[in-house]
Amino acid sequence: MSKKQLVETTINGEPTEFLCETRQSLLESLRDVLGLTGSKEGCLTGDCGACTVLVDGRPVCSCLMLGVEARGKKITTVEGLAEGTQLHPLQQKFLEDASLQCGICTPGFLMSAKALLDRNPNPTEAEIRYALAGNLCRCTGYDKIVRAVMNAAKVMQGR
Amino acid sequence: MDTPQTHQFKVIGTRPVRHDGLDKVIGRAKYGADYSFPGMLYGKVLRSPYAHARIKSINTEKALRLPGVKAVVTHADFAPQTTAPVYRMGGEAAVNPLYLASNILAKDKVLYAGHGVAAVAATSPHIAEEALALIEVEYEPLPLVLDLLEAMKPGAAIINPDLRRKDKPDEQTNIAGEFQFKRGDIEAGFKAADIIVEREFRTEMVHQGYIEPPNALGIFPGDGHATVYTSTQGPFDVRIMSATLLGLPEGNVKVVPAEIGGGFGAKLTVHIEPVALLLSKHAGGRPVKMVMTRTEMMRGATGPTSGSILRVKMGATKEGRIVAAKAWFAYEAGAFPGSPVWLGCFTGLSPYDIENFLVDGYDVLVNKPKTSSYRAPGATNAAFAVECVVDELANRCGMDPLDFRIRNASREGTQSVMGPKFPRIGYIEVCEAIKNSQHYRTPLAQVPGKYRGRGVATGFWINGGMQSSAIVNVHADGTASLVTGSVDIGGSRASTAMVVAEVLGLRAEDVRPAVADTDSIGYTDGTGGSRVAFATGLAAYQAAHDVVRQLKERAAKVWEISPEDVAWVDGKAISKKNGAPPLTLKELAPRLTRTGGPVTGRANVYATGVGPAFAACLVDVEIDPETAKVQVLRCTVAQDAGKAIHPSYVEGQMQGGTVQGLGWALNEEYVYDEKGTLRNASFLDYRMPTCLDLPMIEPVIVEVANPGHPLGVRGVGEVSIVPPPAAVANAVSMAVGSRITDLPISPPRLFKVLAARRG
Amino acid sequence: MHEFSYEAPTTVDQAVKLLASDGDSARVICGGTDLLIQMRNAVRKPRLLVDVKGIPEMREISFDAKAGLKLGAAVPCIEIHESQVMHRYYPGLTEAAHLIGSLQIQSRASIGGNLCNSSPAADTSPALLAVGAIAKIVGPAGTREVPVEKFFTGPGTNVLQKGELVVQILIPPPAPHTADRYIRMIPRNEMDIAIVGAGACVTLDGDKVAAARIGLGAVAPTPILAPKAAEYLIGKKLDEKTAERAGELARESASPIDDMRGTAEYRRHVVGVLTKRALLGAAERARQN
Amino acid sequence: MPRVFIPSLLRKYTGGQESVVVPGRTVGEVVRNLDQQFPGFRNQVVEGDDLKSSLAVSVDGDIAVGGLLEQVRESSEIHFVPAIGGG
Repeated sequence: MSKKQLVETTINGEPTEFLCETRQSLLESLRDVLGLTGSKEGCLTGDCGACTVLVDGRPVCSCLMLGVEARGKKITTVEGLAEGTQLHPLQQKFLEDASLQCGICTPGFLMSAKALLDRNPNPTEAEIRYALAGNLCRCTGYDKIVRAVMNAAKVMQGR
Repeated sequence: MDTPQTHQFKVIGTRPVRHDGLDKVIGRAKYGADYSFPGMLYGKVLRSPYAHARIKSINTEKALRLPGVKAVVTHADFAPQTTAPVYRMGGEAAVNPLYLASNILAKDKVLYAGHGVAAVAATSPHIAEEALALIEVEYEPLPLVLDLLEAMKPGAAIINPDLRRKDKPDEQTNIAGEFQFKRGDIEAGFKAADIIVEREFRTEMVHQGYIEPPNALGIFPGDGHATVYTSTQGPFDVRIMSATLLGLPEGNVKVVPAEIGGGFGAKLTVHIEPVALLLSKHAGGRPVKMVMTRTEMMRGATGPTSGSILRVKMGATKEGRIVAAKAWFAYEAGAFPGSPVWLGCFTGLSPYDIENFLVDGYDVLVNKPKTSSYRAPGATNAAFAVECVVDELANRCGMDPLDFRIRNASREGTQSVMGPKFPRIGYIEVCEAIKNSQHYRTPLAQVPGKYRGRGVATGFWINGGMQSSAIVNVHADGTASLVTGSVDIGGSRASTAMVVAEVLGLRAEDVRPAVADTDSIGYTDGTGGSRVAFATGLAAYQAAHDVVRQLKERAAKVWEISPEDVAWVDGKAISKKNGAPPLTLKELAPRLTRTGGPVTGRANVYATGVGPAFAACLVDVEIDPETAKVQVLRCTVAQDAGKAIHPSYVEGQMQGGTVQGLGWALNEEYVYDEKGTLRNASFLDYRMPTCLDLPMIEPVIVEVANPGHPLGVRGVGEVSIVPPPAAVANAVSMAVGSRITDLPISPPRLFKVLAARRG
Repeated sequence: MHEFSYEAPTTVDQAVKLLASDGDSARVICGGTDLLIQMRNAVRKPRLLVDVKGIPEMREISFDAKAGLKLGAAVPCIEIHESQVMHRYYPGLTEAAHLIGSLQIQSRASIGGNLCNSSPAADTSPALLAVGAIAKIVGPAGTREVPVEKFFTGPGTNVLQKGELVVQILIPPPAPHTADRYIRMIPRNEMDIAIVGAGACVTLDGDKVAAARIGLGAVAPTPILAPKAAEYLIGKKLDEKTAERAGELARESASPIDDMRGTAEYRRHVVGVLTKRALLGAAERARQN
Repeated sequence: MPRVFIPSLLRKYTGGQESVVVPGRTVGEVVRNLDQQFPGFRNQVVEGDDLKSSLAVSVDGDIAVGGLLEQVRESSEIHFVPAIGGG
């Protein structure tokens, strides 16, 4: 039973194979097996969103998905958000708008915000707040995060 | 005179991108749990299901036999400890090492559900978890006490048999400490009052709610030198405490501070660092990584802040002058002494200049986790009670609540509750900032079918100074690096680097800030007490001036004049003797080699001149009368920063603290069952605000320069959490026409108030 | 977490065989958003997880005016929310699916999982009760259909036998002038477990109620129907007054408890409030159908 | 001469006086002189050669970083305050 499973998947655009135990979550697989420690562990119950990654374009708490379930999926983590040295507008606005303090929730917020903007390029403040409700931040009071997402949307719309 | 308010700064007051920002948005920043080493093991702690029980035996044999398990340790593996204090925080604070060790791993009794009993290191976290289930602990359950008032009564179950009543040394007690502040004639004061308001308030334990679980990676290879990687607010605190618990000289422990995912006070002490080292020692020196689960940290391993009972009686003349105040505060310490009750006693009444007062405080043991610091520890509880009573007094006097506060305001020269006189403070200014805000000038519109209310409250926090060290290295390309020992929890690398840039005439991005390990920088107290921008900023400022002193000498050499004839003005060396063109650091840097070699500025400070902080909060709420759910509609916060070095991060502190206060006001609380088990030990049921629960938080930075700091800086980290619970309670009380006295104002609690009002 | 095996069959038959192969110790994993937490807390320790997300009929949403809706038990909630059919015919059930956890959770969690986890407070269960949903169950002995009101047997327990799984949710087509609505009470605005949930489905005949069903969550050991409240409304005009009365009758069906999320007293009160609001909301929608 | 403010729970040692004027050039000297006037006071604030771990001392509004060694002026105001507690 403890035999490790081979998982073939795509991570940040790269075809990737990894070995994991069935009981290892996708988060553990990313962090402990693949060394992609950008996704953070906050609660292991899907309540804080710090481990959010995109699975086939949808935001998922990687702590509530098994590594073996990643078979054949396309996974995007915070490490895959920038294109080379070109930051994603969300990353750029988080920096400019001082949207992070301790920074532990930042990768999760970036991924949830990306999932939102990919589907809804021009969201209202209420839509942003709804889309980010699964990500807890304890430092910022959310104000500057919501503003950064609005500003990133403007940049992406060329406004 | 050139003051921080009139001086034209080039860097200070601007909003550059923080130096550590890039790493944090691309996922490269290393937090404690992100470190790994070859051969690393994973540690887990077995925790007590009982809230109070004697440990009769612990059998670890089966656990040790599980394949993959490399070590099991208990309290007995710590070096023997005594109650003699170990100093930390620059000697301003002490810990009782026996209590500390006994809290991390129980000695002979478990004192709360979640109390650590034993720890395991294994080749995977899953195996370590399985091993925990194989450790056999025989408990003898003891009577327990969870309620604060019950715990204070004679005959209550006794948690620490060595604690004795002050007045009757042969009687055991759960009251671990008594505090009193008293001035004037309280009886005469109340006699002079036309209006007296007396209320009892109650609050529950709340958690700091940082998102990153406490972690530690210990390496103790047996050569007597130990290393810990950890996300801590206080690397030097971790060093002294870990060394003490392991029986090592302090210098034999090196603490490498990782990035930290929030702490809010809870990560100023050790939770598992000594355990990781102990496990490593017993596992032949292999590195051991430990990361707590959310349940562990909430059930008790890291300490929430106190629940409290707060009785406040205040009297005022009908003209609106407070003439007497009496307060009785009891705070839960948890299972070991040390609640922040005295800070509550000291801060609660401090915004006001009151001639006659009496404040009594009690630090009370209950079978709940040992409390630890939480942003302005103790102050929020006390302010909740005092600011509600002040609001009622203002109402009864028919005065605007801010005018009432301004009429009674503490100002420069007012004797604080603790005794010393206030230096220049900005209490009146923050009240006025709220009065003048767009928000306050816009009347609250009522809507049919809802109750709406508006509330204000103010808060005070003492702020901290303590010790900091800083090194500024000048590079040959004319840039500089700044090395400090202050962990960056919310932008302090940026603000301290900006101070150096300002002094040296550089751009913010030309100063690279670094946080060093405990071997690589002089002693530095923890990132807490709102002290980093103030005290480490002061060290950075002085270290930069140490560089300037040396640069003046180098310029003098270049110009072949005496150093006294060189001035440093606006980031340039200027010759007072000949007409040589000024030299900037960029121009001097390549000439360092030929003028004497490298330049490094140093400063070690024990900072005095701490500037107290005040904040005021204005909040509008709407209540659904049928479900008793409170929605925050609008919120403005004003705070005196002294001088805002990086305004965005000052605003961030204000907004973040305010939202923690709003969470405390509305839904956050520890819920225990009768056996002393925390029922809501998860982010699902410990309800912190999500972004869908909040409006934008409007910050108003007030700058009343702190005369004790060369740039006028006060601390900004803490005080914003203090006013919101009272502001919300005042707003809700106004909306429903009934005084709210208990936190949180959750729907089931508010429903009771509404039902009682309806009859 | 303990060790276990993992299989991802692509047909219902394979799934049933796998589930039957390991006695009571095999368990279906769908979104896993409840199960993985339970396994981490050692509340459940299955030796085999059977991942059903790759079974086509469990991912299907199809609607037929005569047969009604076939909703694959493994369809993630977010796809339900994005479905035009779901919004048009079952807006209340759709909003219930959209209330489960965050978008991250909705990307994984399914109505089938919500049903089989059988929490008394599950958001979609009252909505399923209101629309008269039926669980299509396949097991070693064949297929059976169980109305949702007969599905639950207690907190966290249900009628599923060894080797059985819920493959689809079947919902009859709504009669003309029918609509549903689901409302829950939580202290925050998201990310919470319902203190009370109320689903209502109303069919109007002119301005009178021709049929009504009311489902309640978090006020009894299982999600329940409130039949008295529904019967009371038949033949009446649905307005503030009758909805209020129905709410009072719904309170009589509830047997709430005190827990960390709310007191029994508060829950009983809120049952009335939410029942009223859900009924008025459903009627408002039904008028436009 | 420096003025020492007596914490309210220690006023039983000073006959109820809220503050006492005492000579001395350092906090330590002031405390020794105060103890001559009110025997027993010193034991309440000093342990060994330092302040008790539960106490800090404030001179003219600032925490005295030198503790008992802190110099005081003729006009100084000295307060004993609780140290930051806990661990």
